[in-house]
Formats: sequence, structure tokens, C-alpha cells
Amino acid sequence: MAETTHHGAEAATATAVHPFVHAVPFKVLAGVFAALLVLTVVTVAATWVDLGRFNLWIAMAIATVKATLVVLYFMHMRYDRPVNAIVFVTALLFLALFVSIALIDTRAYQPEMIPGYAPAMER
Amino acid sequence: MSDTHSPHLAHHFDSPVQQFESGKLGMWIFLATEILLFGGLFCAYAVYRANHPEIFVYAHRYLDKTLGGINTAILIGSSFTMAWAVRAAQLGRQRALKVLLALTIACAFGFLGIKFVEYEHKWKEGLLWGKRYAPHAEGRAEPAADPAAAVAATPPAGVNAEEHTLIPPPARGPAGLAVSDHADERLHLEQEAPKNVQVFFSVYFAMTGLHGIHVIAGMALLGWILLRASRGEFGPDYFIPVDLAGLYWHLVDLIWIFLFPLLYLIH
Amino acid sequence: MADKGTAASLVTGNALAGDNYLNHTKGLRSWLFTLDHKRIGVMYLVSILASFLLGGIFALLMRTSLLSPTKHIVSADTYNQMFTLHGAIMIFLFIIPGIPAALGNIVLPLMLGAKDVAFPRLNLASYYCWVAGAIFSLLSIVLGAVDTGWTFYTPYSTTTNTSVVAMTFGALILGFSSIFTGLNFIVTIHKLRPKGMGWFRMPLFVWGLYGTAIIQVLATPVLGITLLLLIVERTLGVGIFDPALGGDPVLYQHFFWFYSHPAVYIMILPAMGVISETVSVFSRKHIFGYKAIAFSSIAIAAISFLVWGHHMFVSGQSNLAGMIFSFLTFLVAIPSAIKVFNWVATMYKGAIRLDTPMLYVMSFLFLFGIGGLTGLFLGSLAVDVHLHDTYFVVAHFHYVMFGGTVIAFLGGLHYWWPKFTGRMYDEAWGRIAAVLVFVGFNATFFSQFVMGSKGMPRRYYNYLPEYQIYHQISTIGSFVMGIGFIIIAVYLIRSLIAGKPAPANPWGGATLEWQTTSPPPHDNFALSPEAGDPYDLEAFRWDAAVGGYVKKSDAAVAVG
Amino acid sequence: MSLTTRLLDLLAGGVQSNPDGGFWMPEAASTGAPAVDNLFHFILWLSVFFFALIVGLMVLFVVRYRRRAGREEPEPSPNHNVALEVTWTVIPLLLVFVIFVWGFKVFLDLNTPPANSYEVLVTGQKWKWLFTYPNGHVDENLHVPIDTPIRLVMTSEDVIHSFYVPAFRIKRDVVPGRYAKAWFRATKVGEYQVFCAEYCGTGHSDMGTHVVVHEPGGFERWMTEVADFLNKLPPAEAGERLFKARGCAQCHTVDGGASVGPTLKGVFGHAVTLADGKSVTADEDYVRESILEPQAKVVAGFQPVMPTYKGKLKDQEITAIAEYMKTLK
Repeated sequence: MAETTHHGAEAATATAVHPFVHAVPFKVLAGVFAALLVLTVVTVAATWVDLGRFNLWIAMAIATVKATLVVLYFMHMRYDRPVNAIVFVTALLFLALFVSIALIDTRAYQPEMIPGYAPAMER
Repeated sequence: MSDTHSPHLAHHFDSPVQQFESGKLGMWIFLATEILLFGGLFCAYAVYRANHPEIFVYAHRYLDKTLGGINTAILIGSSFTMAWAVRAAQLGRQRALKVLLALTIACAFGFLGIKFVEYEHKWKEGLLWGKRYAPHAEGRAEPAADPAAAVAATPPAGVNAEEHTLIPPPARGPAGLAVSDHADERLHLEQEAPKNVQVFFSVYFAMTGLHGIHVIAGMALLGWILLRASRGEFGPDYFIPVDLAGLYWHLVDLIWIFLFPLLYLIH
Repeated sequence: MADKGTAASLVTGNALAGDNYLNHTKGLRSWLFTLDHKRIGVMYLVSILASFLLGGIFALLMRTSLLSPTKHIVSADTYNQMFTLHGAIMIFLFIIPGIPAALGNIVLPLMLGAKDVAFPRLNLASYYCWVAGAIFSLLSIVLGAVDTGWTFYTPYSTTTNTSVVAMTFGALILGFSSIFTGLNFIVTIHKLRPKGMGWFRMPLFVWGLYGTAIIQVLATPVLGITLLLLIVERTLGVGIFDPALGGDPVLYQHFFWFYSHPAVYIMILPAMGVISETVSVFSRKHIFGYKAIAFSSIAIAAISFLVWGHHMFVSGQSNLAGMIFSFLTFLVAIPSAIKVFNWVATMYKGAIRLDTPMLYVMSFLFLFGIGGLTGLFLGSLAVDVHLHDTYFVVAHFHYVMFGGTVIAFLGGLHYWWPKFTGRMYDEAWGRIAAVLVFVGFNATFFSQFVMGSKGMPRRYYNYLPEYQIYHQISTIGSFVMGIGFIIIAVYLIRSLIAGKPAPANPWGGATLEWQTTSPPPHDNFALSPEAGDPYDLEAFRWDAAVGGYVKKSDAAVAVG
Repeated sequence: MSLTTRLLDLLAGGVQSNPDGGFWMPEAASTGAPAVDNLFHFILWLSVFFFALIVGLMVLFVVRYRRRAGREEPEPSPNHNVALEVTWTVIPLLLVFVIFVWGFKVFLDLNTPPANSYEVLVTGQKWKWLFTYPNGHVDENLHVPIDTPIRLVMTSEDVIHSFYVPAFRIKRDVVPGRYAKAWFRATKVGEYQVFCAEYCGTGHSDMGTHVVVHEPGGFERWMTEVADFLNKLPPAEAGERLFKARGCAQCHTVDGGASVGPTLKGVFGHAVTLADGKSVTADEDYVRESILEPQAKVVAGFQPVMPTYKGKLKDQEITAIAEYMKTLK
């Protein structure tokens, strides 16, 4: 089969019971859990400080760190085959393109918006 | 034909490894579709927030940060128990698996319960989406604006009060100044509700609603997994369903990790 | 898993008399609950052909009504409903599942030498999603047919009193069907390839399906959320796209085209794959520029996501966005051009046999050539301003979708027909019908280019008398095309009953599906085949005793 | 005239000398039209060349290399050729880049009105265009002077429409909730068709009108004449003109036929049954009320869908419409 090699090297580093089983050690799981909780507190705490336009980016950065932890450890991506990571990252990439191109456009004609203007559509 | 013929191996796969990896890849692709599904809502959020930041800054204060924070912690907790459950399945620890799955489902109930409290609160105050947006004066969480004035200023349906212009006033929503000057935007917002606050609540209900539906679907899925686990179906040889359900559940958590700051923590 | 075929089948490779997937189990239930990809593919095929018939009837009714500028056989509202249903049925029910879900389902695992797709149950679920989606879509006809155009543009779609919700809900479910197929195919291609088939030993049809599947998986969910938002906007008043509630109708267009432009490539990529297979086999030549064709499939899939704004050049999007989208649109033209050059180069010095599938290949190159080149007009910002929403656009996408995808679908249908039915169709009638469809098609749609560039807007019930001559030519052409399709239907159905039994390899193809019997057994292959170069046609030679092609190395065995 | 423009003219089949538009294009009557036509014909001839190349080679190969007795097998030839493949990638790439830049340049010109443009407000509604001039006059046709840049600021009352004048090669979607802008400078006196190009419902294909391009001085004469028609014409005639120009005729017939709204034939002075069962005499007061507050007394058997004309029709105009209604017997 083209891609179905046993990943023995990876299995050896973990509690291997079966060639393709990789159980994440409990310590790692608990550590990630604790980190996520701390980061949740941090992201709430960050709203007490006003950094102007960076507010959004800081909140997003913290959320991204949290998401990365979840993906890497809870979702086993660190121990997984790279093709799964490629699928995931591709989806994020296309989402980013979708949002950013839509944003380029919308910002350009924002001043022309006339809120609530369409009387005949009143239902 | 494969020599290690497990009862869980479907006829068209050659080996359990091939089957396992196919399942995992399939699940990741499914998660990719979920990301793009929510992506549309994230895109709508980004576009409206870029266009009308004042609406988001004004309206997010009607959301309860504390409840949102608790819900975030609950979901993270459920993700943790889920990841632990997968570990238990891989190691064949049947009792731990069942307890952890049950805990995960319990967390999901907790999340939905709190979500219900939040929704009910907004329902009572009329802080609903688009056309249903009709805020009441009493019982408001924050005294940020005078909603009574906002309601009064809404022109009666079908009547165009303004003369000599082709452009009638906003058909719906509280009247007020749209903030164009970003410099003193915050000052403004302390006092007056911007136009089209309902846009925020449309986005809020669309995003949390779709997420809530995913939570419910996840609970059904986990319930089924728990049922199978209680029959002792899973172990080191066969834990794909637990693993895949876990992946789905983590994605639900992942989306909430972004929704929480985007909706509750605007400032 | 012994071959239960008769002695005759051992020689010719025809398994009609012996055990095959058609007679492996019996009864209606064995079909309705089948997990066999071939049976699911056949059910898809029958279903989409029924949809094609329905959509075609709407088209002919419209064309008849347009014979006169103001005198009609239907009312304006009925006309509007008919073009909407024509579009929605043809796109969501026929052409998107057309090649991947019907032909792809039948052929893909065979080409990979696999027993089935990776997730057979999901495959069946996909089919029943299609059925459910079709029921909802057609229900909308009864409930007050939709009159929004297949694009469901807001605010028209949120204010019209027709049953938009039923139709969009149907399209939403059809989206799931499409996602399931795409997901299944990606995993199948990644994990179920046989021994000896590295990525660059895959048949180009598989590459085409792979590119298609990527788009299906990444774009369709956005259609899902768009239609969901449209549904809640109509039912609950969530005003994401409603200008009266502070929403933005142009955002709907961004959402819609983020799916629906890549969807155009869902339609054309597998068609290109079919052409890659057939042009090589019927020229008896190794495909020219294999890697260029394979990579261009993936390039098209990737870039196709970034060109959606060219549907919105006059919607009021910014000049910057217009520029980006126009540039990327031209960029996506290049891989398509590369493919066309490669196909023509494949024919060079070949031994070309003009069987029906090859006539469709020629037809495709001609029509897709026009369709692709007229895309240059529409991708160019200034010219598109004039041509947008005219019949020029209608003609352009029919040349690409019909002249490209449907013609390739017909080519593929004839090419694989002997494989999955076990019978040959009537070659003479096949050629006549192919020529009729080609001639009728050009009459129908070329005149639409002219009237479009002269300013005739699309979706018009009444029109100015100066356009009448073009409309009349178009209508006459559509009837010629209709006759062609009737002929095809008749001889294909006849071949099911009285067709000559087909050999395992009637055309001399080198891809794996030709190495099993026609029709294939339930498990596809008695022995897992080993893949070589999928275009090494020289390894096969005609064997008169078999009535088909045999591997040169196996020839001795077959005769013996 | 530079060599390139001459060459382009030749390619374009002499579009500039052929303002009728030739085989492909409609009549050209604005400054933007020749620029678009030149590009159109450039792409056209480029396409014809490549199409002839592809189909020509295909036919040639089919004829020469078809399988026949004595030629059962192909001749050996390479499976790929890097030089060839790079060539047929790079040349089209360069050509489409030329088309892209050219198209973008013309597009910018089409979208950038000169500073001193004459501005007309355009309102799209189901299924009618209304044009409001700076002096407040509203007309159902777009009257413009020749050789003057005209800037259109467009809004929609209901769904998306699209303002399309083939002879000027301009088109712009008119989206509710924002202003759409377009401009042109007419170069030929005459009447040109306006279409709605974005599907908008039952009457979409009838949502046409005309651009009337006046000779120098003619526009001003027309404007002084129409701007004062209320005072110059007899009230009933002025009312008829308003009735047609301001959208009444889209929903009300004057011949007794059924439509979205009740016919106005023989209504004035007679009793009308209302939706709530009451009856009212259609006098001046009722007509006035129905125009300003259409939902107040809806005629039995009709939906309350009429938009208000408050702020859109002046008293004198309403009186004129009432006068016109008196003549409909």
C-alpha cells in the first residue's frame, strides 16, 4: 500500500500496545488542560487592559495558542500522520483566503453603506 | 487477504492499520468541512465587525462574560476528559473509559444549561436577532443606553416620515448617530446605541446557535459511544470510534475557543 | 473467491452469464441497501439521467416560449420558475454529481484495483442524501416553484413568495451528498491504491476526481452555511443579508460564489479526466505530458477558490478586488489551456479510431475551446461590464458546462458502458447521435453569443424584436439536440436488452478497470491487480478471437 | 494615430469607422464604447487564432493519423517535451496578462467620472427606472446632453436591479442599501435602450426605458419645457404624465383590466368597497389619502402592498393625478 507503513519509530516513544496505537501520557493531557485554563483566565484578564487596536489581535493570538494545544495534544496531531495535518492546515488556509479577500472588498465600499435603506422591503 | 483478520476489519481493507488510517483521514477531512462551514459565519462576523465596530463594542456588553468564561472552562474540561477517555480506550481501561465519557457528556449538559440561561435572558429582554430585535427598557444588564428612546424613534411601518429626499430613514432599529470618527468612537458609545445593533445579535445567535447544534450532535454521538463502551466493545485492538468521536468533540471545543473572545470579550 | 464465470467468459472476459455485480444478489432490497460502489454508481446514474431529462424538458419549454418576442406559451411567472428549475436541477441534481458520483463511483475503485471505496456506507448515505435533496427540490415545484434563478440572490430570494425554503433546503442536503462523495474519494485515493501505483502512476481520471473531491470538501460547506443563513433569514428574520436590517446583500454573493465558482470546476475537472483517458486510448498513444495534466488539475482546484469575485464585477465591489479577481481568473485559464494542448499533442502520430467516445472527445475539444476562450472576454474587467448578465454569459457557461462537462460525460458513458453493463451499444447510431448533439448544440448556443454581445440580457421573458432571429436559431438548435438525446436514450436502452456482449477490454485501455470482466464481479477483481503505467497501451493487442484487447504478455494464456 | 492604434483598428474590423457595432457589438454611442470594443475585438481575434490552431491541428491529426488498413498502430513519438510544454504555458500566460492589464485600464476609465459631471439620481424599483434631475424633476426616461459627462448615482427601492445601456457599454448593479455609481459621455444624438440586467421578478424583462441624447442646446430646451409641465399643461394631461412617469401605471390599469392594484377606470366619484367591508366614495380626499397613506383604506380584494408617496409627490401633482382620474370613465 502506498502510505500504510507502520510508524514504528513513533510507537516506540509511547505506550505501545499495538503498532498504530499512540496513547498520550496522562501528564501531557493534564498539563495541556491546566495550560488551557490559565490561558482562558489570561484572555479574560486581557480585557482589563486597553491596548486599542491590538485588543482583537491579542485575544486572537491567545485563542490560537489554545487551539494549537488542543490540536497537537488532545487531537494527537503531534503523533499523527502528516497528511492529516495537511488537510487541517489546508482548510484553515482556504478559510483565511476566504475571509481576507471578502474583507478587502467590504472595507473598500463601507462608507457607501446606507443602513436600513430599502423601504419597499419592509415586511 | 490479510492474515490478521480481525472481526472489525471491513472486507475492502487489507489491514487494520489501513482501516484505522482511512478512518482518521476521513474524520480530519470531515473536520475540514466543519471549519469551512463555520468559516462562513466567521467571515460574516469579520465583515460586519470591520464595517461597524461600534455595533460590536456596544452590543457585546449585553453578553455575560462570567457565564461565557465558565462555559469556556467547562468545554475545555470536557475536551480534557475526552482526550483522557481516548487514552483509556487505547489502554483498555474499560471502567475509566465509561466514567470519562459520562463526564464529558455531563460537561456538555452543563454547557448547554448555561447557554440556555443566557438565551432565556436575552429572550426576555428582546435582545434577539435581526427582525426580532426589540430591546425592553426594564431588567437590562447594563445601563449603557436609553432603549426606550431607541424604540420610540423607530418609524412606524410603512410610513415615510421624512420629506424631500429619496433616502428614507432607517426602517428599523434604534435611531442614533452612526459613528464614523474612530478617535472618539468609544466616548460616543458610552452614551448612545449605534444603528443596527441587531446585526450583532444576528451574528451572535447564528454562531452560538450553530455551535449549540454541534454540541447536541456531539452529545448524541458520545452517548452512542458510551453505550458501545458499556458493552465493552473497545480496547487496544479497536478504539477507532472513540478516537473519531473525540476528534469531533475537540473541534467543537476549538470553535468555542474562538467564539468566546470574538463575542464576549470585545473592547 | 474463485471466478465462477463460464468458459466463454474466461476467453472474452464477458461475465454476463456468470457471476457479476449485477446478479451477485437479487431483489430490489439488494439494490436499495447495497454497499457495492458499482451498484450505487448505477443508481446515481439512473437518477441523474432522470434529472437531466426533467431539466431538459424545462429548457425546451423555455426555448419554445422564446420563439416570439412577446407571444408566449407560458406566463412570465411560469417562465421565471422554469429557468430557475432548469438551472437548479441541471446544476445541483445533474451536473455536480454527474461525473464524480455516477461514473466516478463506478470506475474509481476499479481503476485503483480496490474492492470498494473507503467508506461504502457513507457512499450509500451520499446517494440517499441526493434522493432526499431531490425530493425537497422537486417538492418546491408543488409548493410554488422557486422563481429566483438558481443563484438565489438576496434580497429577491428573501422577499419572493415562492417556496425558496424547500428548494434551498434541498440544495443543502445535496451539498452533504456531494461532500460525502468527495470525502470518500480523497480517502480512497490516499489509502486504497494498489501495489505499484504511486501518485504518478494514477490514471488522470483519478487525478481529476481528486481535484474535484478537494473542491467538494472545501467549498460545499460554505454553500451549506450560505443556504442555512438564507433559510433562517426567510423563516426567522435573521438579517445577515437583509439591507433593511443592516445586512449586506453583496455579502451573500461573496458567500454564494465562494462555493459556486469552485463548483464550476467540480463539474469540469472530472470531465477533463474523462477526456484524458479517452483521447489516449482512442489515439492508441501514451498521454502527452502526464505530469502537466495531473498538476494542472490540482492547480485548477486550488486557484478556482480565489476567482469567485469575477461573478461580481458590476455588483459594486471595489476596484482592488476586481483587479485581484480578474488577474486570478486569467491565471486559472492557463492550466486549462495546458490540458487542451496536451490532448491535441496526444493525437499526434497516433492511430486514431473514430468510435463514439472519440467523437465526443473531438466535440469536447471544439466546444470547450470556444467555452474556454470566451472566458477570456468575461475575465477581462472592461469587457465583462458590457457582457455580464447577457446571453453571452449564458452561451459561455453552456459551452463549458454542456459542451465541456456533458459532452465528456457522454463520452465517458459510452467509454465505460461496456464495462459496467457488459454490453456494446450500436456504434452507428452512437456516431449519428454524437454529430446531431454537436450540430444542435452549436446552433443553440453560438447564436446566444451574438445576441449576448449585442446586449440581450439573460432571464428575459419578453425581448426586443431585433433579437428574434438569434432566438429562433437557438430554439431550432435545441430541438435538434433534443432529437440527438432521444436517439442516445433509445439505442442505450436497446443495448441493455439486445446489445452484443462486451469483452473485458473493448477499446484497449491500460487502466485497471479493463483487466476485470465486463461487468465486473462483486469484489471487482479475482486477484488484486498490479498497476503499471496506466497509458502503456502498447502492452495490449487486438485479439479477434476475443473480440477485444488482451495483454500481450497474457495472450498465450488467454488463447490456451 | 500611432501604429498600434492603427493595428488595433484593423484587428477590430474598423470599429471606430463602424459605429453600428458590426457583427458582434451593438451601436456604440459613448466615449467608453470604442475602448471596450477595441479590447473585445482584440480578444476575439486572439481567440479565433488559438481556436483555429487547436481545432485545425485536431482535424489534421484525425485525418492524417486515423486508423485504417495498413496503419493499425501508432508511430513512436515522445510522451512529453519540456521545451514545448514551457512554450505553450508561457505564451498564453503573457497574452492573458496583456488582456488583464488592458481590461483593468479600460475598466478604471469606465469607473472614474470626470470631476465636473452632471449628476442624475437613478432609482430602480420593481419594475421601473426613475431619473431625478438636480432641479427636482423626475422622469421615466434618462434625458442627457451630448458630449457631457453624466454621473449616475443609483439606489434601489426593493431588490437588486442592474442599470445597463448596451450602446454605452455600461452596467452597474443597483443594490438596496448602498449607492451604485456609473458615468458616461454620450457621443451620438439618439435614443438608446436601457435594460435591467439583474433578475428582479415578474416584470424583469419589461424594466426597460430609454436614454435620450439631445443635440447641443436641446437638453436645456427639453428641461425648461418639462420642468414646468405642471403649470403649462392642463391638469388632467399633467396628471396623465405623472401617472405614467412615477410608477402608478406599473400596478394600476386605466382600461378596467386587473393588475397588482385596482384599475382606476371609472373609479372617481363612485363608491369603493374596502377590505374591512366599509364603503367610501372615491373623491379628491380619498385619492389623496390613498397616495400618501396607501394602507389606510385598502380596496377589497387587493393586498396592502402600495408604497407611500409621501415626500415624493407634491400637492399640485396629487391634484393633477386626481384630475386625470376624473377623465378615466
